[in-house]
Amino acid sequence: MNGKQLIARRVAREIQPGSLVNLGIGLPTMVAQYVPEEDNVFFQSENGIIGSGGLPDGMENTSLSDAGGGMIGALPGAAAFDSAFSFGLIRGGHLDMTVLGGLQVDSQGRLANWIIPGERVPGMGGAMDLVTSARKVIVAMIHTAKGTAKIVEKLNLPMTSDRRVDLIITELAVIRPSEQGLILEEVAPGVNAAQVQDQTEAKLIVSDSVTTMELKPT
Amino acid sequence: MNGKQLIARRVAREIQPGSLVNLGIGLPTMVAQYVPEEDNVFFQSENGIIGSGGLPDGMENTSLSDAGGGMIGALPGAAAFDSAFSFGLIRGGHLDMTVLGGLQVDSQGRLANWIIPGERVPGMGGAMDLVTSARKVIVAMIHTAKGTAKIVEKLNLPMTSDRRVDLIITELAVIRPSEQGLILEEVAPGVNAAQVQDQTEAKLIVSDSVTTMELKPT
Amino acid sequence: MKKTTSVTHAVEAIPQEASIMIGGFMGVGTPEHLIDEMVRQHKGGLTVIANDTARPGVGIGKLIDARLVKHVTASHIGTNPETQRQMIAEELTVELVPQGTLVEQIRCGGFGLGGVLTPTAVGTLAAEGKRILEIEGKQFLLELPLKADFALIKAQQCDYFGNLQYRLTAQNFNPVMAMAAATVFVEAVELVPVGCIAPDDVHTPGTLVDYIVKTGVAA
Amino acid sequence: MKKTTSVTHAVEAIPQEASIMIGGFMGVGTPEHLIDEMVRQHKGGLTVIANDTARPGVGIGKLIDARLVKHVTASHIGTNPETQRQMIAEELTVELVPQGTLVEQIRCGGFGLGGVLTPTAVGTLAAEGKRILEIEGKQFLLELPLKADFALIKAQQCDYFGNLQYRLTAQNFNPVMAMAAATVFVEAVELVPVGCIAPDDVHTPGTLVDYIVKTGVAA
Repeated sequence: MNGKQLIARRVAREIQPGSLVNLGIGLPTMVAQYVPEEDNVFFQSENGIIGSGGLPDGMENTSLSDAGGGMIGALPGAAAFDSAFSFGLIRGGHLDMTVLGGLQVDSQGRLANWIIPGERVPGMGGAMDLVTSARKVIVAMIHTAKGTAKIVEKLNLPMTSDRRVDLIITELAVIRPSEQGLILEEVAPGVNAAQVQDQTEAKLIVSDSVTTMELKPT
Repeated sequence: MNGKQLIARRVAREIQPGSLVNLGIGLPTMVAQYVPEEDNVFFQSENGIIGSGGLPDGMENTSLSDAGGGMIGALPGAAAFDSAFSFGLIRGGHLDMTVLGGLQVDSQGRLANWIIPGERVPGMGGAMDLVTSARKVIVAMIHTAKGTAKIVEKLNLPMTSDRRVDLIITELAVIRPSEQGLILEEVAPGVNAAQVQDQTEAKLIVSDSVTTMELKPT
Repeated sequence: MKKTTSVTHAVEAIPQEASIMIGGFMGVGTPEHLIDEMVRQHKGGLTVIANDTARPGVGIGKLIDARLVKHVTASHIGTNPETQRQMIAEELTVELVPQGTLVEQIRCGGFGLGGVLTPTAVGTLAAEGKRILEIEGKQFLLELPLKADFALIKAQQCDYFGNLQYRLTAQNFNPVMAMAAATVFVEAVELVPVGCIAPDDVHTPGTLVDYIVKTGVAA
Repeated sequence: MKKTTSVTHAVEAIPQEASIMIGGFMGVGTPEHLIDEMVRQHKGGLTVIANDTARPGVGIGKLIDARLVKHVTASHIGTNPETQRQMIAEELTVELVPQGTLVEQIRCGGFGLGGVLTPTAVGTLAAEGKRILEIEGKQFLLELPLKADFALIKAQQCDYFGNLQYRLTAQNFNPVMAMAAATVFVEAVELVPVGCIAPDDVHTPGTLVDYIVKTGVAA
């Protein structure tokens, strides 16, 4: 199990049966494979569908893709709609959860993930709407970038939203941003709090009840 | 032929082939019967359809009605939609013409047709949106109400919109509101300009080229 | 699976004095079974948001007849003399809003927008006391989002996830209301198995529907 | 009957330097025949409003490859390195807008509204220099309506009135763009006789479509 799989399996535990969830492109997309079918979780793809399924496995249709442009399937009971409606679901607070990747999160729990000025300007796509308005926002990311801390005291990249995200899940820890700061709630198996702090620029508040991450079975 | 039929037949001449038209409840609805089928005029009913047809003649469906709640038919190529879209068509300027009844029109061409304070408060329904945003607004009404002028110098009823309507068509005359005032352009067969002014409170500007109304054949 | 419930239980969940959006246009697209049960259980003091109050004995008109409504926000009440009588007698209050504005206010409530900026009603009685914005030289009236505790909506088909398909002009205000209320009850002409409404035919995704009301079936 | 036209004639009607809305999301739902013909006729200096610029060689990416675009308003260009290269080289300008805001701006353009009031982007770089309104204690960013000279849209089915039905996620920005452009060209997978799309299946009424583009048929 690599770091990304560990993250995906931990994120999967946050997903409630019957809920409506948007998974960002990349690592977050891996989460779906750890959510059991009987949970009836509805996955939204912001380009216009609820009920998107995994790879269609030989049943591709060029009019059915995910938000990254990759071909997907649709589950029974899926619903398709236009972009205005799709973002109405998001902005209107009808989305129970979104899981996104991140470039940085700061001590106030604010996310940066859409631009590196002067270097890379991909654009925000749906991220600003998702982070501002989903009921629960989880940042799922590798803890550091080539040795550089991504969980920082203060963002030096432009933020995606002034809304505080609800949870940061990395291959080392589960961290809950709060009014008081970043609370370390869980550590990965074989990792201790000091090691997490070591990889983190922002000061972590170590919860009295730090536990070891539990993961969804594969 | 009574006054209402005369008005409907004159209004029908304003309707361009292939255009999208909304007809108000009551007198304006009568216009449709004088528009030949080969003109391919699209009638919108603001409760959610383009392509509404006349009485369905034994083919009623309880889910298909006009803006007055009466059962209607649908022509081949009809399209149904919700109220947000319906008023998007109206407000967005996609409607070529609306024909409405009126309580009063004043010398600036402003219409009042939604409330008689202290007496009758039906509400504006779709009228304010229609008068404000349709490309062309025609007021189709009987010239006076029980001997009282309806075309007045200044409205004493609350106006429907501050937009100047494009044409007033009554059983006596066709009047075009303009920056300069109300221009009498046509008189009904057997009626002269003095007679029209007699029934009109607002001062009419008699066009140099007043003609006799031409009517759509029955 | 989405929770199905009886008409009786659905209406029991609605308290007196609730704010309720009700779909329909002159009764077409109004969930009549839910309305009838509201009357039977005598749920009063209601704030109703709807296009109109239909006619006496029809749709929302039945709530008016039974004097269950304290306030109505609507675009038109001209077809219901009883609504006008109660308004004049100060038994209920009425706020009249242009139809295109009303539907956008409800949409704003459901779509998380701060309000609608419309040219409609600028300069009229209906804009009095309200905020006007000048945008690129043109005036727009700012009208605020509308939300409600409950929406009572009507669909043609509903699957057991709550996916809805409406029919012709019975669609009207139903889809926007499904977005704008905290709890959404749907009454459908037909309940079908999941998968029987094609994705492109779904007008309202089931995730917006809280309870599917079974009509004509004992609880 | 609605005017049908060839791809060649359709694109001939579009001048250089036109502003164009183009449907699609990463190329899905983009009218490829119209794009190819834009490239063939070398229509340049374009202002493009679209969700993204897809990838090199795909959809709007072909216009970028051919250096026909002067300005792009989009939510995302990260999948097209050529767009980024041209932006950095100052060969084109890019305005990035959150996707939910972009689609509402286009909707406002088509629906006659004065602008969208959204909580998205408040406090961020994307709100700089823009008007913020406080409404009931909450801040909203005012973003203005977007319109264009032309919309190039893609549908699954089109009848000879121009009534359109889209397919799955190929719908995306197409229906709002059909409302917001002065002249609308549609390219459909299938052209069907009037009456063959049921009223409830029509996503865009034909009155909004100016020209139906016949693909693969000589003019």
